[in-house]
Amino acid sequence: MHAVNRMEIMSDAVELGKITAVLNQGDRVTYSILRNVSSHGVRGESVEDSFISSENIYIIAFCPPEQTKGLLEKIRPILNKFGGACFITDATEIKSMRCVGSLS
Amino acid sequence: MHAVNRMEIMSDAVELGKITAVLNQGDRVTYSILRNVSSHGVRGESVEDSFISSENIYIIAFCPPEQTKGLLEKIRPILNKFGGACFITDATEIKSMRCVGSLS
Amino acid sequence: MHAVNRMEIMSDAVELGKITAVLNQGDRVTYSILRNVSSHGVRGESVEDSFISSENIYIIAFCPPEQTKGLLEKIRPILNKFGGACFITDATEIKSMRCVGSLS
Amino acid sequence: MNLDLIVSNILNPPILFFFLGMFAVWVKSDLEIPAPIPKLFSLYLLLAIGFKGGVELSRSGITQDVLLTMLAAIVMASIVPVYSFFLLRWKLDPYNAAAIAATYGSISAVTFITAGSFLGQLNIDYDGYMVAALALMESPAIIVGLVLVNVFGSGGGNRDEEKKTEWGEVLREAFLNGSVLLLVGSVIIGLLTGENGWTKLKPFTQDMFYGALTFFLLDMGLVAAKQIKDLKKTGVFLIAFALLMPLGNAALSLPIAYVIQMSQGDALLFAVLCASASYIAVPAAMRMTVPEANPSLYISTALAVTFPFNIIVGIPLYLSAINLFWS
Amino acid sequence: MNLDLIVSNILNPPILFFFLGMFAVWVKSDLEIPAPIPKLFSLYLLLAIGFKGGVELSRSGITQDVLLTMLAAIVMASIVPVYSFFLLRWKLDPYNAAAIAATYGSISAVTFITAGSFLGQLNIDYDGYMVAALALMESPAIIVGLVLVNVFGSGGGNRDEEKKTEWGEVLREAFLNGSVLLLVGSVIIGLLTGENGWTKLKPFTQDMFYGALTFFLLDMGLVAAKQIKDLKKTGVFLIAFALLMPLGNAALSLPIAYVIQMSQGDALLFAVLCASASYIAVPAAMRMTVPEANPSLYISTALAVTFPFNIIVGIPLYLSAINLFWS
Amino acid sequence: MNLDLIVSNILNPPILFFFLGMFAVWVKSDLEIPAPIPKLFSLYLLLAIGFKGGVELSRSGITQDVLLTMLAAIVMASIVPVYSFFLLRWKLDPYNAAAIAATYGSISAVTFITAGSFLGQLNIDYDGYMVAALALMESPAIIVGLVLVNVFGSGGGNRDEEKKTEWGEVLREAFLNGSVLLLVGSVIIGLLTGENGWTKLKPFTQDMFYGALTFFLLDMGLVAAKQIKDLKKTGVFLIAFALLMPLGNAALSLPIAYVIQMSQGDALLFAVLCASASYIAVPAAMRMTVPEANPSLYISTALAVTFPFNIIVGIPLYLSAINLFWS
Ligand SMILES: Nc1ncnc2c1ncn2[C@@H]1O[C@H](COP(=O)(O)O)[C@@H](O)[C@H]1O
Ligand SMILES: Nc1ncnc2c1ncn2[C@@H]1O[C@H](COP(=O)(O)O)[C@@H](O)[C@H]1O
Ligand SMILES: Nc1ncnc2c1ncn2[C@@H]1O[C@H](COP(=O)(O)O)[C@@H](O)[C@H]1O
Ligand code: NA
Ligand code: NA
Ligand code: NA
Repeated sequence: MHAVNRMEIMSDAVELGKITAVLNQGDRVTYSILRNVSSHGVRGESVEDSFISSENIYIIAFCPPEQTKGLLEKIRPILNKFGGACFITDATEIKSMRCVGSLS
Repeated sequence: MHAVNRMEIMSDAVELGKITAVLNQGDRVTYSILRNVSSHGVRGESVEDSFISSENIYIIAFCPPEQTKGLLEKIRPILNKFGGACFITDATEIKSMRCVGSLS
Repeated sequence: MHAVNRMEIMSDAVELGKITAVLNQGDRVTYSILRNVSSHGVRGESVEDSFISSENIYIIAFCPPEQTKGLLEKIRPILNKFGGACFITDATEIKSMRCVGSLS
Repeated sequence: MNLDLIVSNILNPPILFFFLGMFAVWVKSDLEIPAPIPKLFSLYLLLAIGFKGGVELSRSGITQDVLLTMLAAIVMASIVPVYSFFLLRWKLDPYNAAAIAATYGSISAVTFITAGSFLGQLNIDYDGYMVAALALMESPAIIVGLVLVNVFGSGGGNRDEEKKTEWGEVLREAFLNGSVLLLVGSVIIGLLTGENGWTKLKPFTQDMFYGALTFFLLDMGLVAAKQIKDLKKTGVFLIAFALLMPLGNAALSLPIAYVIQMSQGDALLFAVLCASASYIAVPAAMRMTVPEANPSLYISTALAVTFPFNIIVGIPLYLSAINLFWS
Repeated sequence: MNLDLIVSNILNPPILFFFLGMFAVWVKSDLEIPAPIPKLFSLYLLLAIGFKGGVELSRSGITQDVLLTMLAAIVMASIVPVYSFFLLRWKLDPYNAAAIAATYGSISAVTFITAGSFLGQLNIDYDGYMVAALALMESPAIIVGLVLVNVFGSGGGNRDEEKKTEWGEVLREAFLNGSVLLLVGSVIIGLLTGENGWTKLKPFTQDMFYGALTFFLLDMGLVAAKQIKDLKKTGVFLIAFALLMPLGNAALSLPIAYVIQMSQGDALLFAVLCASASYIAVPAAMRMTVPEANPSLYISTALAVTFPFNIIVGIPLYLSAINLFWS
Repeated sequence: MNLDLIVSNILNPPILFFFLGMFAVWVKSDLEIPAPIPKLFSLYLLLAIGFKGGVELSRSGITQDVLLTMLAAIVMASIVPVYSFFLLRWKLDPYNAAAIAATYGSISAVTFITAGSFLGQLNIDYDGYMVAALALMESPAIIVGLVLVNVFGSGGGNRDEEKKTEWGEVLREAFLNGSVLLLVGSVIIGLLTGENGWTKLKPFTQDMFYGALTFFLLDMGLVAAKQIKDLKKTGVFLIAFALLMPLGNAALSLPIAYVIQMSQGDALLFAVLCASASYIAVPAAMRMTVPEANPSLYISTALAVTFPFNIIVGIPLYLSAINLFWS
C-alpha cells in the first residue's frame, strides 16, 4: 500500500506510439490503453469518431509520485501537437505482482 | 495546472444524447465516452450487455469545480429515469491545447 | 452525496469471473467492466493484446469505504495468480437510482 | 400432429447451431461471438430479406391479394397487443403489461426467416410479398403499447407532463428505428431496382443467406440460453403466457388467412408473424418510452421462451394445422 | 447531357443504399454500422479490387498502353495538388491549402469501383489494369502536399527543426500506409498467382464484391451525412471548390485520355480517378504530417461534397462528355 | 526434395497474403485488422471445416479405415507431448516444459486447412474424415500437459491444494473450450444433416472458404511478425526446438500412416496435424491451468516459428517424403 499518481491522457491515436514510448521510460509505470473512445472538448472541435476521421485514445497510467513531473514534461509537447489533455489524481496502489514463469 | 472535478457517469446508452447535451452546455468541459461497457449494480439488476438487450456507457468528464453543481443538477433527473450512477473525484488538469488550424 | 472508495483493477480476462464473484458479494458495490484493454507494466511482460494471446480487462468499482478492506483481501490472491494491479482512490457518490419495474 | 415435420425442422443446420449455442452456455464453454459480429449478421439479414421482398413485390405487383394480406397484417399487429395487455393486467402493472403486449404484437424476423427456410426445404411455395407484411407488422404494436400506457398508466403527475414532448419521439422510434428503417429501405430499393438489382446482388443477399442465418442462430442460442436464467424472476405466469400466446395468436391468424385465401405457404408465414414476438426493435423502443417497465421481463419471455418454442415446435405445428384445414 | 444515364446510375442498389444511409441520419434514426464492420468492408474492397487488378494485369501483360496509362496517372496525381494548392491559397493558409490539395490529388477507391459497376451495367468494357493506375495515384499527392508545406509553409522555427527527422515518416506514410500497402500488395499477389489464384478466390473477391460495395455505401451514406454539418464551418468557398474541382480535373484528364487513345471505359475511370478526392489514406497521412491543418476541412469537403457529387452526377456526366468526343 | 512443390505452395494467395502481413509489420505499416474481425474469420473457419468434415463422415460412414485413423490420431496426440516434455526439461522448468509440450501435442487448424488447399491445387484426393482426426487431436495434449505438471511440478504446497478443485475445470477447458466445441459441434451437425444440409450451406461454407482463409492468413502474418520480437527472450534452444520438432513429429507420423495404409493425401494431412502446434486452444487452456508458465514462450514458438515453417517449408517437404515412400 503506497501512494501513486494517476494520469489520464486523452489524445489522438496517431500519437499513441510516442506517448507509450515516454511511459515505458519510467520505472514501475503501469498503464492501460482504451481505444475507440469518443472525446469531446479536448481539441478545438469535437471530432466524430469513425474509421474515416480520427480515432481517440484514452490512457490511464499509474506512476510513483516522484516520477510524475519528469514524465509530464515529456508528454506535454506531444499533446501540444494535436491538442490533447492530461489530468492527475492521487491514488493508492494495493499490490502489483509479477509473473513468475521464465526460462530456467 | 489547476484544479478540476472529475465526473464518472454510468448510464444506459439511450440517454447518451441527453447527457452530452448537458455537458456541452458547460464551459471548458472535457469528456470521453466509452461504449459497450458491462455495468453491474448500477440499476436494480445487472444487465447482460448484448446487441439485443441494453447497452451501457461510461462517461468520464472533467470540468472546472464551479460548474460541477450546475451540471449535476441537470444530469441527475436523466439518471433517475433508467437508474444510473455518478461519482465525483478531485483532479488536476495539466494542459489542454486547442487545435490551431482554421480558415484564414 | 456520500463518500465511496473507487477501485481500479487490471487483470487477465480469464480471472474476470472470480473477481466479479467477489465484487457481487459486497453490498451496494457498483462496477463497470472494460474489455479488450491493452495493459502494460502490470504483469512482468507487456502482453500484446490479440484474440490469440491474452486479453486484459479493466474494472472500475465503487464501494462504501467500510467494505473496501474486506473486498481487497479477497481480490488480492486472485491478482497474485497472473499478476494484476489494483488502485484505490477516494470519490463522492452523487446518486444511484434503482430501476422500479418489477412483477406486481 | 406430424412428428416428421418437427424432425425435419430440427435436423437442419440453423436450428442445430441454435442448440449448439444453447449447449455451449449450459456446459459453461467460453464460446462467444464477440460484438459487433452478431450485429453485422443482423444487419445483413434485414438487408437481404428486405431486398428480396422488394424484388418479389416488383415481380408480383400490388394486386388485390397483396393489399388484403397487408390489411390483415396491420389488423393483427394492432389487436394482438390489446388483448395481450388485458390478459397480462391480471398479474402485472400497466407498464410491464403494455411493454410485453407490444413485444408480442410485433414480430421476429429471424423466426419468419426460419419458417421460410422450412418451407423451402419442403418445397412449399410462398409469396415474396409476405416480407412486406413483415415490415408492416414491426411498428403498430409500439404505438398501441404507448397508447395503452397513456390510457391505463397510473394517471399520475410526471407521466402526463412528459407525454406531449415524447409523442414525436415515439413515432420516430416506431417507424425510424434502425431495424425498421433498414428493412423498409431495403424493400423499397428492391422494388425500385427489380430484376436488374437482383442479378447483381443475388450472390450476396441470396447465396450467403442461409449461412448467415446459421451463424446468427448460433449466436441466438448463446443469447437465449443466457436469458433463461432471468426466467426465474419472471415467474410461472409469464412463462405460461410466453408458451400459450403464440398458439393463441397463430390460432387467431389462421381463420383470417383462410378467409382471404392465402396459399398454404403464405398462411404459415402469416401465422408465424402473429405468433412471434419482437426481441430487438420493440424492446429498444420500450426501454426508451416505457422506462417504468422491467426489460428483463419482456426480453427474456420473447427471446428465451417464445422464440425457441416457435422455431422448434411452433413452425411445424402451425403447418400441420394448415395441412389439416386447407386440404 | 444524358438524363437517362443519371437515372440508370442512381437506380442501382449501391447508390440507393448510400441515400438510405443519408436519409437515416437526416431523420435521426439510430441506424448505425458499428466499428469495425465498415473497416472490414473497406479492407475487403481494397483486397478484392487490388487482386482483380493484378490478375487483369497478368492477363494483359505490361504493354505500351499500360505504360502510357501509368504515366498519365502519375502526371495527373502530381500536378492536380499543385494547381489546387494555388487556387486554395487565395482563401486559406498554406497548411490547410496543402492538406486539401493533397486530398484532391489522390483518389477515392469507392468512387472508382462505383464507376466500374456503372460501366458493367451499361456493358461498356474497360481494362483491368486501370486498377494499377488507381494504386499508383494514391501516394504521389501526399508527397507533393508535404513538399508544398515545406516550401510555402511559414518558414518559421519548429517546422524546420522537425523536417529532417520526419521525411522518412512521410515517405513511409505515403507508400506504406495500410490502405496503399494492402492495395498494392493485392495487385502484386494477383499478378503472381494469375488465373490459378483467380479461380480459387473468385467466389470471394468477385461474387461478393457488389454486395460488399452496397453494404459499404450504406455506411458511407451515414458517415457523409454526419460530415455535412461540418460544412457550415467550411464556408461557401470550400464548397464551391469541392464541386468545381472534380469538373476541372475531369476536364483536364479527358484530353490526355483521348491523346493516348484510351477506350471509352478506361477514359471514364481515368476521369473519375482524377476527379475524386481521398477521404481515407490522405487524411490519415495529413493528420500525422501536417497537424497544423484542420481535418474537418479536408475530410468534410472530400467526403460530404465531392464523393456524393461524383457518384451521383459526376460519373454519368463524364461519360456523356466521353460519348460526345470519342465518337 | 522437390523445389517445384515449394514454389507452387508459396505462389498461392493465402500464403502470399501471409507474407504481405509479415511485410507490413516489418516496414512498420499501420495496416491492421481490428478485433474482432480475426475472431469472425476464425469462428467461420472452424464452423466450415467442421461442417465439411461431418458431411464427409456421413458420406464415408464409420469404416475400419476411419477408426484406424482416429486411433492413430489419439495416440500421436498423447505421446507427442510426453517426449516433448522430456526434451524441453533439459533447459526449462516443468511448468514451461509442460505448457510448450501440450502446445506441440495439439494441432493448428489453419495449417491443416492450408495443407488441404495445397492438395486441392495438386489434385490429390484426401478423405473428409481427416477433419474428425483434427477434432480428436485438439484436446488430449491439454490433459497430458496437466498430468505432467501434476506429476513433475515442484510437488510443493499450493499446487496440490488447488489440484482437486481444478480438475473439473481442466477437463472442461480441454473438451469444451470455444474452439473445440464449435469444431466438434459442427462435425456432428454435418454428420446429422448430411447432403441436405450441405446443399444449403455450400455457398457459405465451401465457396467463401478460400477467401476467408486468405483474409485470415493476412492477419496471421501480422500477428506472427509481431510475435517474432518475443523470440529474443525465447532463446536459441526454443527456436531450434520449434524448427526440429515438426520434422520429428512428421517423421514419426509417416510410418504410422504407411502401416495403416492411408492414402497419400491423408498421410500428408496426418503428418501436418502431428507437426503443427496449437496457438489458440491450448494457449488459452494453459494460461488458465498452468499460470506458472510464461505465455510468450509457448505462443511465440508455435506462432512465429512452427506455423510459418510448416506452411512454407513443411507441407511441401512432407509431401516429397510421402511421394518417395508411397510409390
Ligand atoms: N434474401 C432472402 N430473404 C429471405 N429469405 C431468403 C433469402 N435468401 C434465401 N432465403 C431463404 O433461404 C432458404 C434457402 O434458399 P435457397 O437458395 O432457395 O436454398 C430458402 O428457404 C429461402 O426462402
Ligand atoms: N474484385 C473486383 N474489383 C473491382 N471491381 C469488381 C470486382 N468484382 C466485381 N467488380 C465490379 O462489380 C460489378 C459487378 O460485377 P459482375 O456483375 O460480377 O460482372 C462489375 O461492374 C465489376 O466491374
Ligand atoms: N469447408 C471446408 N473445410 C475444409 N476445407 C475446405 C472447405 N471448403 C473448401 N476447402 C478447401 O479449400 C480448397 C478450395 O476448395 P475448392 O472449392 O475445391 O477450390 C480446397 O482445397 C478444399 O479442400
Ligand atoms: Na406477433
Ligand atoms: Na483526384
Ligand atoms: Na501436433
